[in-house]
Amino acid sequence: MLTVVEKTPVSVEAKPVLRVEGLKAYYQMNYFGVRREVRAVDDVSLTIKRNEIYGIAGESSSGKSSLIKTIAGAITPPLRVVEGSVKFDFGGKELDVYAQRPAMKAARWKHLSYVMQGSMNVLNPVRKVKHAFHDFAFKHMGLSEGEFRAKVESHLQRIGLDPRVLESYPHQLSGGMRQRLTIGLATVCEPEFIIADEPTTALDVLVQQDVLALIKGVQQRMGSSIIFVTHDMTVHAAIADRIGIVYAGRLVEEGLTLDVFQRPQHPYTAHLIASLPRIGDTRKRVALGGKPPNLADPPSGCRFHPRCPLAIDKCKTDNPPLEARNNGRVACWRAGEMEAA
Amino acid sequence: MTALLELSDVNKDYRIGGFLDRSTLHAVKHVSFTLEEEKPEIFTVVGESGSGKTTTARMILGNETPTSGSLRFMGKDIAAIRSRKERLAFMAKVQPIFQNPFEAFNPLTTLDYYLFSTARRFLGLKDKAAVEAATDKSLQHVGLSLAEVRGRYSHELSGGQLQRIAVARALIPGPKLIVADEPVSMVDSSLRMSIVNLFRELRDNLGVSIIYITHDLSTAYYISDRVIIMHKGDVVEAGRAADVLGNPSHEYSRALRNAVLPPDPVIASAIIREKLRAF
Amino acid sequence: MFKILRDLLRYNIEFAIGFILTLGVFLFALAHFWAPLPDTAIYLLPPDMPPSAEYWFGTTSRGQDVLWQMSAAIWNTMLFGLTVTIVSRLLAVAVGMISGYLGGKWDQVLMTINDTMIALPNLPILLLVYFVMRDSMSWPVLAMTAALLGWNYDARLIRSVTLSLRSREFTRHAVFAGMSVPQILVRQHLPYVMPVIFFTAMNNLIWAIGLEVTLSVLGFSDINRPTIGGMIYWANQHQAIIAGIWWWMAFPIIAVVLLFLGLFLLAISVNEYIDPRSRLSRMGA
Amino acid sequence: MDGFAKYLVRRFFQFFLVIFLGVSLAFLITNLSPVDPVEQSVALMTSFGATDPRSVELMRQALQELYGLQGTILDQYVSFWGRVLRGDFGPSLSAFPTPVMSLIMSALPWTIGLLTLALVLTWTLGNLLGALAGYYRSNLLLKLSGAAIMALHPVPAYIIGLVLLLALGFIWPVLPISGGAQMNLQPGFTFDYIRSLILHGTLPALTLVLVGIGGWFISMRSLVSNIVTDDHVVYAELGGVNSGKIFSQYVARNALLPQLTGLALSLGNVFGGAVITEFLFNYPGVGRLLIQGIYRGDYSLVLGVTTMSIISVAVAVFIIDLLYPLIDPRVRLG
Repeated sequence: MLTVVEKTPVSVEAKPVLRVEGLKAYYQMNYFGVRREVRAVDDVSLTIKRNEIYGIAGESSSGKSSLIKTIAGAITPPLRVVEGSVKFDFGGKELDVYAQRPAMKAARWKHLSYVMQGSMNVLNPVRKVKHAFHDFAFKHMGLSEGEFRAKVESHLQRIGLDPRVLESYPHQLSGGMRQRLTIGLATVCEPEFIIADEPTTALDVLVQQDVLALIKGVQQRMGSSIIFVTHDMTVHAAIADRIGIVYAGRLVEEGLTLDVFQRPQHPYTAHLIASLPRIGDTRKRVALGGKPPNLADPPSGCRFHPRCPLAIDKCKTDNPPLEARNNGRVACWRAGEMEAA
Repeated sequence: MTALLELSDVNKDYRIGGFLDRSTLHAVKHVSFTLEEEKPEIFTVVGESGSGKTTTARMILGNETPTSGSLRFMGKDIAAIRSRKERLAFMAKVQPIFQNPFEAFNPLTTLDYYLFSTARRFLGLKDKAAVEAATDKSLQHVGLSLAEVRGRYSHELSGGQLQRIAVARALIPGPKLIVADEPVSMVDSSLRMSIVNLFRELRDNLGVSIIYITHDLSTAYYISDRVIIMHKGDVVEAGRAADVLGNPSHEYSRALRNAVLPPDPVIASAIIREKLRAF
Repeated sequence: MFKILRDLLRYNIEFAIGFILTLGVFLFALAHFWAPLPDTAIYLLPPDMPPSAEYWFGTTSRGQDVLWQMSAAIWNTMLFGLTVTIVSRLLAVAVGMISGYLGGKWDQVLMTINDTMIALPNLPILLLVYFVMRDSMSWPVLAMTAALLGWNYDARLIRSVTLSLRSREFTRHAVFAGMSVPQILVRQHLPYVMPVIFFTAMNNLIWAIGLEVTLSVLGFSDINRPTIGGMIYWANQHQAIIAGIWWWMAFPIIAVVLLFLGLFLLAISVNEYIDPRSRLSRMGA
Repeated sequence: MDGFAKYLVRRFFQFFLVIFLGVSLAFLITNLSPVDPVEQSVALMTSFGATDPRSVELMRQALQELYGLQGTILDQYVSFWGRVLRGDFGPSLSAFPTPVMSLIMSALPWTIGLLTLALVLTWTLGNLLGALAGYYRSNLLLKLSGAAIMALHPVPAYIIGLVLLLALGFIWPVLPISGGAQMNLQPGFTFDYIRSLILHGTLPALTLVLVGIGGWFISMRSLVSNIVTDDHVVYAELGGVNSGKIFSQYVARNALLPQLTGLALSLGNVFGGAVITEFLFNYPGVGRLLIQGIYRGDYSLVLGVTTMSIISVAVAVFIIDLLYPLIDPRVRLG
């Protein structure tokens, strides 16, 4: 086994490709006089560099899917952006997802593509696969019909798909093929940025590694940046350069993958890592007590405090800011004491 | 030793297609294993989707009948259970845990309805106080109490809590066997281990045997006594968990074992890089 | 119950309009019990009087007060419609839920019959029934015939809801919690089927009333019993339009259109309210 | 055997079942009724004056033979099928001795023409407007037209027809209100005749369109508002695919599949609307024929028209079912 990690070199000078600042996105609902506000994304700031894979980890209803949808500009009411901004930098040109919608629409697929969760249903069931490529990509490539077709075919071949799939309908393909196909579709224009939502969750165990390798390979070849979410920590371990841990709508920790796994700074992250089972190890894992927070009525102060073994009085009243520490960022009043313990 | 559950040469075929182009799908082929009554254990069936593991679980629960072979629970043929009375007697001894705790409870029904219904029907309790006492006792086993559950709806609780309530409900009639079909695949990882640990406690403290159906090798390794690995209806490997999962011998089991990424960035990223080189 | 009504009236404009329209028409129909003259009496009043202070909606060529005729007519028409709706709902729910819950062979047989009945044209069959029954045709018989023809499309909708519920885990869970089939169908499945039942009931009521109007207009019902269609039938018989007795036609038509509009608005708004998704949202899921 | 062939076989089976059960039902209704059609016809005829008891008896026998009412109920059932298959429902009583079948055959083209035109218009317009209203939810014009269409939706055909007749036939008399074409014109491909056909057809067709459009509008709008949240539509939007293409190829095309099934399922009801509309506008189709038959007590005509309309509707449903695989590749390719 290899023990040394060869990190993809990340240039420090280059401007980040994505800047999310103070982003708040809430579900605001009103049903027959019952008003509800769910703070799915609550004051999240993060930046993503060029040629970097950034993984967002979190559990169900932690707001991680809402966060990635908000970044992609893929939200529909009742989810609304309340505050903050999402800005991409494509080739030196800044693009605000919510302030420059038409320019954003034109940039989609050329600079920014998306891999959706559940590849089973992302292709139009009544049209052939080739039409999807044409609809999404043709206008960005500046090629003739024939050249375009040749380009798509060679692209598919490179990711291990028979070009004949172009002539089939989605229902004629297997789940693994469809997932490959959507990755092919997302990368055919060689965009600078790819957003992926649970890219392996629906797949069988045996093909997961292949798909992850495919994502990593395509990213390395094109030098794109990827942001992806999944609850599966092993996927983060396998392909992420950096990880952001989301709890109750907030980013509670961020750092290099190796650091997060080996030296977690937030008690929640520490617990998450410690509870992961692995083959060859039957030592008892302790589960986290309490219940996940309700985002419509989140706990005061630090949102993790009701479940936190290290909580002190201050945690109950004051919300800890996300601050730089040890080459990463963490939001915990007792972060310093964690290492001592 | 008497057998609690005995599967001998169980086969299940499904006929698919219409009346003109029937074809047969062999979902389960020649499955045999025995669970001893005196020795409660966690018996794990590992497989991917389409391996026949869920069909096996459904046959054990009496929801499907085998095409051939027999399933005997405490000496009685499960497929021969016909009357509602016999069926209730069987269900009192064999109870299921379902995959998705949010789906296992009707979102428009309070959770206690399931608990009280079980106590009434299987324990024959009529008195409200007795029903509540039995329910509360069961909830205590899983670290909850009736006060926390009464009048609640499924959306008010977490997946982990719901799955505990489902276990508590299954425990009310005092079962000998619990069949858990992918019980933690929809539960958050921070809560997952609480369910898995609970299975251990049930085995050790209450003497309940558990058939754990899963695709997740890591938790299977963590809690199982014995394991079988199924692939396209066949049992490809069977034995002690540490042997089968720690050091698989069959080609498919090895592939499955190798497909599991460890929660370790050093090793996991190396595996992916290795794959990449092969492209 | 009162809270539901208050919520709907306050937060849903469609419901408020529909509720007021339907209630108004209903109260108006109820008033016929206090009518000064029996509703089948003819030639007791001066014929062809235009609307005035004495006869608000005028009188017919048969010497009847249009106002009181309409009041009785709406009552009778509603009674017919409700009978059809209730009977056909019972059939639709029974067939739909049994077919969906039992599945397999039962489902195939019931749905083949169902689809066959959907493809049969209702009106010619009803007319054939009327034709062979003639004078022995009374409104309850007609209502039963209509009910027998008016359930199949809705049974299919109910079946598809039940079918999807059957395969959900909470149904299997309920079985292992010892619940009986009726318990499962009523306690577990009915809340999901309810919106379909309710919505199709409203549509069915509208259809049944339309059918009554159609048949009565043609004279294929008990023409001496006042109904909306019957009033138009008599107006046609007396060539009311050509004779300029417009009020004989206009008021019943306006009344029935208002009633339809009211029922339709009620249907769509109540349906939104009892939909499980919106219910769960209000509960805070 | 592939999915397409399987689909065809299933549809074919359903088609025959509909005809079998429908025709049997027509037979049953007429045979189980307390009213004896022969006695009724005899009474009808004798009321015109022919009262010689012997000739009444002869007539009774002739009618029994004519209606196939001799022998056991099973014999009658078999002979009824024989007559259905030969297309021979005997002579019409009210238009003696013209065979019922030739009356139906001369009325059928009118009904088919009117219904096809109205149905195509209704379905296309209703679905188009419904799809637009479901996709562009905030468009005020679409909202208003939607409200108008929905307000018309529950009103019965007769009322809509009557209001149109009064409005465009009496108050502002711009359209003919009776018949299928001008009486004194020779049928043929002449300008005058076709113009007259169109003018006479306008009001009945408009009635049917107004009656039917609401249903399609409502169901299409709700279908579309569900489909716009489907993964493949959301994905296309995230892919920057232009919205016209998303609307036509992703949203509308998928929503049309259930609407085509709906079209087949609605035909039986649509036919009912046509009966009353034809009667109202005195349009020379089978609906008017049926109602006239009932008024005149013409047993063989009523039974003939009912049976033929059951068969015609079944044929139309079958044709639509055959079209379905053309737009759904999942059925076509299995």
